[in-house]
Amino acid sequence: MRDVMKHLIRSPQGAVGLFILVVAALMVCGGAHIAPYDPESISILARYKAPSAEHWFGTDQLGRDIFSRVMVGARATIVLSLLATLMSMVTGAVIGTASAYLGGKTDEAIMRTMDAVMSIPSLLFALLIVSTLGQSSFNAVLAITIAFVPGMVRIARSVSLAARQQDYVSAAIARGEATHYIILREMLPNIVAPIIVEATIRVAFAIMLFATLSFLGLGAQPPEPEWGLMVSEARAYFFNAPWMMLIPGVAIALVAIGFNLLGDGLRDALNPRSH
Amino acid sequence: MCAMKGVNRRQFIAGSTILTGAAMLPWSGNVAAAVSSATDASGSPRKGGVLRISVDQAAGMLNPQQARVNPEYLLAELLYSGLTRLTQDMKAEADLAESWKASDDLTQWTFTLRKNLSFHDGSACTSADVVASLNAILDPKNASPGQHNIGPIKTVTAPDADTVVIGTDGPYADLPVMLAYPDAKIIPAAIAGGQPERLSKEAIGTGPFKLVSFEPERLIVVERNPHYYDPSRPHLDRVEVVVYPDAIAEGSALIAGDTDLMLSAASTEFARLSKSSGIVPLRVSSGQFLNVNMGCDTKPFNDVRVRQALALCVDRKATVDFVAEGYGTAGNDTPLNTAYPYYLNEPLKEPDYAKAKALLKDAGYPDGLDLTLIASDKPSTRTQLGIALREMAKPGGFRINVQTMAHSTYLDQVWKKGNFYVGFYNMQPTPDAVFSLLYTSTASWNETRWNNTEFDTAVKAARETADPAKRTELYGKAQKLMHDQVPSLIPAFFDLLAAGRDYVAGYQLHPRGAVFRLDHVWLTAKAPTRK
Amino acid sequence: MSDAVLAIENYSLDYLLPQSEPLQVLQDISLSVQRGEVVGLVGESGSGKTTLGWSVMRYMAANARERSGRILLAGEDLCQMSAPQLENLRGGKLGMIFQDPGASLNPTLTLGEQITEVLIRHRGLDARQALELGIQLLSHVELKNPAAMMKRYPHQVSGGEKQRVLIATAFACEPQCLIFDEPTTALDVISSAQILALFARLREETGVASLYISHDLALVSAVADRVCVLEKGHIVEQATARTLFLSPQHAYTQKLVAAVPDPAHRLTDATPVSAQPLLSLQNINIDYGRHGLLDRLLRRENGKTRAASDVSLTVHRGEIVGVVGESGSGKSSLAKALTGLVPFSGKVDFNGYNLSGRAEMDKDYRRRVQMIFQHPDASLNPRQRIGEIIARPLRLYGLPEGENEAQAVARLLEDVRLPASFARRFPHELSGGQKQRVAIARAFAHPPELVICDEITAALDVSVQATVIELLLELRRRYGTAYLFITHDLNLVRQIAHRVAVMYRGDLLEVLPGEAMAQHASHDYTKALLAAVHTPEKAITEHL
Amino acid sequence: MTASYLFKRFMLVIYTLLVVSLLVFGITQLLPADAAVTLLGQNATPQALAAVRARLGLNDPAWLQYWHWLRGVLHGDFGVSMRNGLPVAPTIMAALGRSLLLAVCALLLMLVVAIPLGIWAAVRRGKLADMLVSVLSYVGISFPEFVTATLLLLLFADVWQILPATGYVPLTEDFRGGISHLILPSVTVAMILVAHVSRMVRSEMVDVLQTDYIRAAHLKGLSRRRILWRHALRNGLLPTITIVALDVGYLLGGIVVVEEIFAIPGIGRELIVAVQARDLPTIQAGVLILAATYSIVNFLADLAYVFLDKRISYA
Repeated sequence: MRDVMKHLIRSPQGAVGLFILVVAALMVCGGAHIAPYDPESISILARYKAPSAEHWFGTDQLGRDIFSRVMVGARATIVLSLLATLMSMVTGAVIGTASAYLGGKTDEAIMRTMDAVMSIPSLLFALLIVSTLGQSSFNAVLAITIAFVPGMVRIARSVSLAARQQDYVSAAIARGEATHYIILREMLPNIVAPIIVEATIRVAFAIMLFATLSFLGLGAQPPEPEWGLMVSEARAYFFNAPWMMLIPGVAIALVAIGFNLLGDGLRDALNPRSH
Repeated sequence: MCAMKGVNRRQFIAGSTILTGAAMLPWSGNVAAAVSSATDASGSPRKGGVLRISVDQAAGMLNPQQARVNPEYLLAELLYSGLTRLTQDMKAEADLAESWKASDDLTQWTFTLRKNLSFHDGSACTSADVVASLNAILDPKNASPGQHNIGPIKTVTAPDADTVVIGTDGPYADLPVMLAYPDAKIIPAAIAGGQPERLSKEAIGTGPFKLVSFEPERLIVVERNPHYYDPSRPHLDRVEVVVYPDAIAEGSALIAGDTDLMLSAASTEFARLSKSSGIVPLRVSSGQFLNVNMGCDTKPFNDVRVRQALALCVDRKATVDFVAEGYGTAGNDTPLNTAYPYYLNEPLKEPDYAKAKALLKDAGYPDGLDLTLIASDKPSTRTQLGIALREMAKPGGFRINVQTMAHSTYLDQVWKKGNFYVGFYNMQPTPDAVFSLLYTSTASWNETRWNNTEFDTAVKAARETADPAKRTELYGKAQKLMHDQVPSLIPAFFDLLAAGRDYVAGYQLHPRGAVFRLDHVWLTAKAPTRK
Repeated sequence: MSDAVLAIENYSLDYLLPQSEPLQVLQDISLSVQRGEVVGLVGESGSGKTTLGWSVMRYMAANARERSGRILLAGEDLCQMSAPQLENLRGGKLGMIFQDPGASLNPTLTLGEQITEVLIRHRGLDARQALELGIQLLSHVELKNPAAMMKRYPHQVSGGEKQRVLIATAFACEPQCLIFDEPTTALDVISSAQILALFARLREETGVASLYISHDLALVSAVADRVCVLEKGHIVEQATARTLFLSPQHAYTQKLVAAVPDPAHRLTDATPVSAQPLLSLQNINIDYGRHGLLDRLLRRENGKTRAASDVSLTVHRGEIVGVVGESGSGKSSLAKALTGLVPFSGKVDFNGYNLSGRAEMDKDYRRRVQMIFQHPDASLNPRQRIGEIIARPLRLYGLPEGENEAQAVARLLEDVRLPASFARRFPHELSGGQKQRVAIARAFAHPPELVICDEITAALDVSVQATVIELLLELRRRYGTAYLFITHDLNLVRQIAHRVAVMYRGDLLEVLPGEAMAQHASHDYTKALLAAVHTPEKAITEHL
Repeated sequence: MTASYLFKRFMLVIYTLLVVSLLVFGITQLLPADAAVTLLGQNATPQALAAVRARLGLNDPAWLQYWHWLRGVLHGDFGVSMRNGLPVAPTIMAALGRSLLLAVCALLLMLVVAIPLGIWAAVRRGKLADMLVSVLSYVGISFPEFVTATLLLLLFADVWQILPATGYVPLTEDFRGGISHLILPSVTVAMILVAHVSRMVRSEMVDVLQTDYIRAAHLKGLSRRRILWRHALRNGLLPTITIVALDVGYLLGGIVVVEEIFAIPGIGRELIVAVQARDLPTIQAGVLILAATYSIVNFLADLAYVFLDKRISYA
């Protein structure tokens, strides 16, 4: 683990990604304490204030302090995207590994069905699911999870298949090991690394998808300070108060960049060849 | 010229084709309700030209009797005609009906049609078509939005080819105005009786324009009807209705000159449009409002003190800023404002948190009250109001959780059923229309279930009289009751906003929001030529 | 030395490493190759032999730094030449042929294009002339139907044919000097012998000077006039092949020569006498692929491929039975079938067990029959520590009496001559030979009766291979274990096996005594195989 | 490549469409509120709802509705929109046409930009150019379309006013106008794809440039240009076909947002509106056609791959 960290920090991507995400993590944990104002309190006198010493990121159409909203909103945006990725990762890994292990017709049936589901654009799929479940942050998370599962299944299956063909698995089978031992102790540790790399990069997509759903009115709901929703609400005021939209938009992009960088850094750090 | 002034029941009520009333409307700033600022617009109308008008949502329903939203009302008005139509000051004027008169008891109305009317397919339009059309609207099977909005019609008969007689359920002074309802359009009897689905693909009306092409999500093109009953109109050769679902996109298109006129402009876009050169911003005070409906028959809103306490938390002027960017008027918890006749001008309610808290305590909520306010996502101002109310009501002891939901889900599960939700209504043609649509115990959308007998009696009495003085008194009483008892919180009215290029002449923004009269519009010589 | 075509003088080269000392790859190398001469360059992995080849070609890694020396081609210093000058030389006067002909040919271009582009580049021919000459060149390297060959893509021809095309390309522009980097390692024994014969003929005809790089001392000795032995970047000895084998001077050379498997030098005692076979296979068939639904719908032929057909074989207690054959002969499938990794049909009789399918292999059978794989990198889980890897069979089959797990692991490590501290390491911290020892320790955790060795030395250097073999033989002496020893290395198998089974395309051709294979061989394939192999004996007595 | 492979691959497309149609049908059955409610809006009365539901066939059991739908589709009839009573097929096809125009523009733009960038970065690996492309791709891949779109709108349509803001002009009506209306949406959609594909091209090219056969080509004395264009490019770009085909799925999703913002009446907008209006036949047909587009593109990509990569042969 320490080894991985060392490699990560040494690569430029890993270092920058880690830095961005540490800042993001600080916001997630302590955003509410950093925020100088109540992110939801409105003020008729402080509407549309441009960024200034008093309001670092300016204020919005209801006179709310955008810096405070961005700080507090980090939690909703990042934690929920992480949650969606995590859930899809676990589900995908279980299905994918099982599919690879079972093989044969079951594998074929599962994979062809996953392919079929993947042919629906994930945004559209998520949109349908949220429409069914009702628009809320949690349902958006659920929708992203479901939309991400086929991709995760595919990846998990391919790495499991690769792991399954390794001689150490053959050795375990030849030795007479129990199935659960082979899956849990021999295969899983080797599957986890590439899946974690993939999942890290997926978090970036989850953040963007979540923001997009919020933008379409299907994710977080006002007055939540979720970044995608903030962009969506701010769009109407774009020409009068562009900072309202630019700031949360850049925040989304930065965190997405952070996860992309970290994912690439991890890929290198976890690659046995680079050791 | 409007016949309802100085009225006596026996008086012959005649429509007029002359435009009136624009000057009587309340103005705000230097913004006009009509495009007329251009110098050469004062001249006489020029013939010809193509007008490109943008709308903010698809006009899915081509069938005029099924129209529900402004773009569909626009199409219905371009392609069809009704018996009457609404003037700028909410009076009825002649459309297919040349003139009309009421029986003494205001229960029977006789409409005389113009001569030689014809549909776009060349067939004649007669009283039989009118009868069939009105019956089609009233037929619950067709589920026309007009069913409950064209007055309490009991019978429709056609004694001869030019005459239609309508019997109402009880005296009803506003019938000609109600018949101007945008869905009350006349369609061929054969279609009304048998195959209304034909009208979702084609348009066979008597309107000033004929349908050329129909792509509901994108572009609808109509061209001048050479056989329109008024040979002087329309002035335009063609109108192209372009759909822009995004407000910024729609504004930018007008600024770029891709479009000539907007049917409506979002309040957030209005400042930008006003600043752009070559664009005339249009604004008119209207009775369109946002409210918060409370179920007056269920806890906690069955206690009038709770409703009054909530009303005392609201800074109404600030609300106008929050939800309408200041383009509106503050409300006093009645559905009427300066845009309506018989408006009762009471001093504006001011926030008073101490009093609100006291009222809540009296009502049995000394520790405040937890509420869930439901707001549909369309239009987004509903949510804005919800959030503003949530914050404004905090010091008064209300802890409001705002829950947004998809409009369709809201319609299915909350509307008329919920106890605390945000509503949004267009201006109605008459005070009676709005009262008896929303607040009387027999109202078709009795959302608040306030069911106040005193209020019901006043509204009914006003409906049955044509005497303005009496009406003023009765409607004043009704407004006072709502003001005091707050069945629904009505903090803000919206001005209607739009914008057009400076070469568009003759367009007037109508406070009702569903009347457009593009047959009066013409383009000055400055207008670019469109193919 | 002036008439040397290629002369390397005092050449030293380092690899710069981030955050550590430069790695000295080549130190003070001096050698020369005369016209028509073949100089062999022998060394184990990491000795720098391939790096030297690349240096001559002036195609070096970005972090390579030359410290000293010159490389002269016909008297001109290649180190001083400009890039365009070098480009003119490469592929023309100076060529190189690689280990894997499959990888050195561009898969998306026709063979023809890959020959003619060189002719166009270096001989200034137009496309039509180049095509004609190309066909001629291909027929010259004994390819059948050269015109058709020109139109083919690399995947459509065999490995031997690919190497012929590459040789034709290398010889196309009348080179002065060629570098061969293990040109036959990726080929099976018989085609590699043919390639070498072709090379000998072309060398004779053109008089090209050649530097022949290989890890196989016996092979190099057969090909080269002189052999340079490279150890850790130093040339430790230069001599003729014969001298090298008969009287190696340097200690390293001596070790290397000793490690070369020599069939004449048997490592095992006589056949153990045991009337009762430990393992007997009767009519074993192994099929791959499946008969899918679609195939049935379309009434197609069975889509299965047969990896082994009707194989019958016995292994006695304590006996070493070799299985030889080229890749695809089915020898590995046999190993997998016996360990239950692939399904088979037929009868397996193991010490009283009668098995007719892999489902019948119980824990006891699996304990008594162990397998060691070719690549220790792959057969040891990279995320488990050595201690855990070795302890696993102990947990599965039970600890030996009087020992706890840690003690047993330590003892096993000691048995395979590894320090007990290795238990805490991860596989990637070990060398290839060490890893294979761990795999052996795992197999002997609970001493088995039969160990199936699937090419276990193929990935190892020759000196390491020798110690691993030695270890195996010692364990056999201690536990009386029988081995089914699968390999493509005939020399090795003739050194240790009591009996040798020869497989060819799924068929078991014949089973011969290990000691006198050549005398008893009856099958043509076996004879060809034996003839193609280079033994130290041949290196001394004959020369190509 | 045999007929049987083709047949099998084709059956997969059919299976995909069947699964998609069942899935979408299942989801639409669960949608709260129905077309009748949205159709009638505030005018809904119990009688009116019943009348409309009967007219739309919403009272049938779900499996019967699905069967009617499926039977219709097999006869080439996608039903009638519940929103406006127009037949679904022509509306959807027209919308699809506009979306595909946008998609093709974005794809072309992407290919023209991403591939040279990727090759450039690979050839100049570790140099400034590589860094630059890398930074660009990180930025490009991390901006959601709606942010990119609004930024582009602000700059090009509002501040500089050199491109039309939004809307759609058919190329047949006004070619130049049509193209100029397509630029901003295409750039928006292409942004993420450019970032993604240039990264992929770079890494594939880096791999290819390290292969033995490229080394061999160098050692044959071939010119750098010939090695890059003749030897490396084809092998390096082959995997890009698959990546681009898979990205088509992302593209079709991204188009939904972009059409919403740029007011392009394509299939994405059509679908959003249909979902809001619970217009089941339009949802079904729209999703199905997107899934079919994706499947067919991937099918074609597989064929192209087989055609271009001489190594693969499907027995």
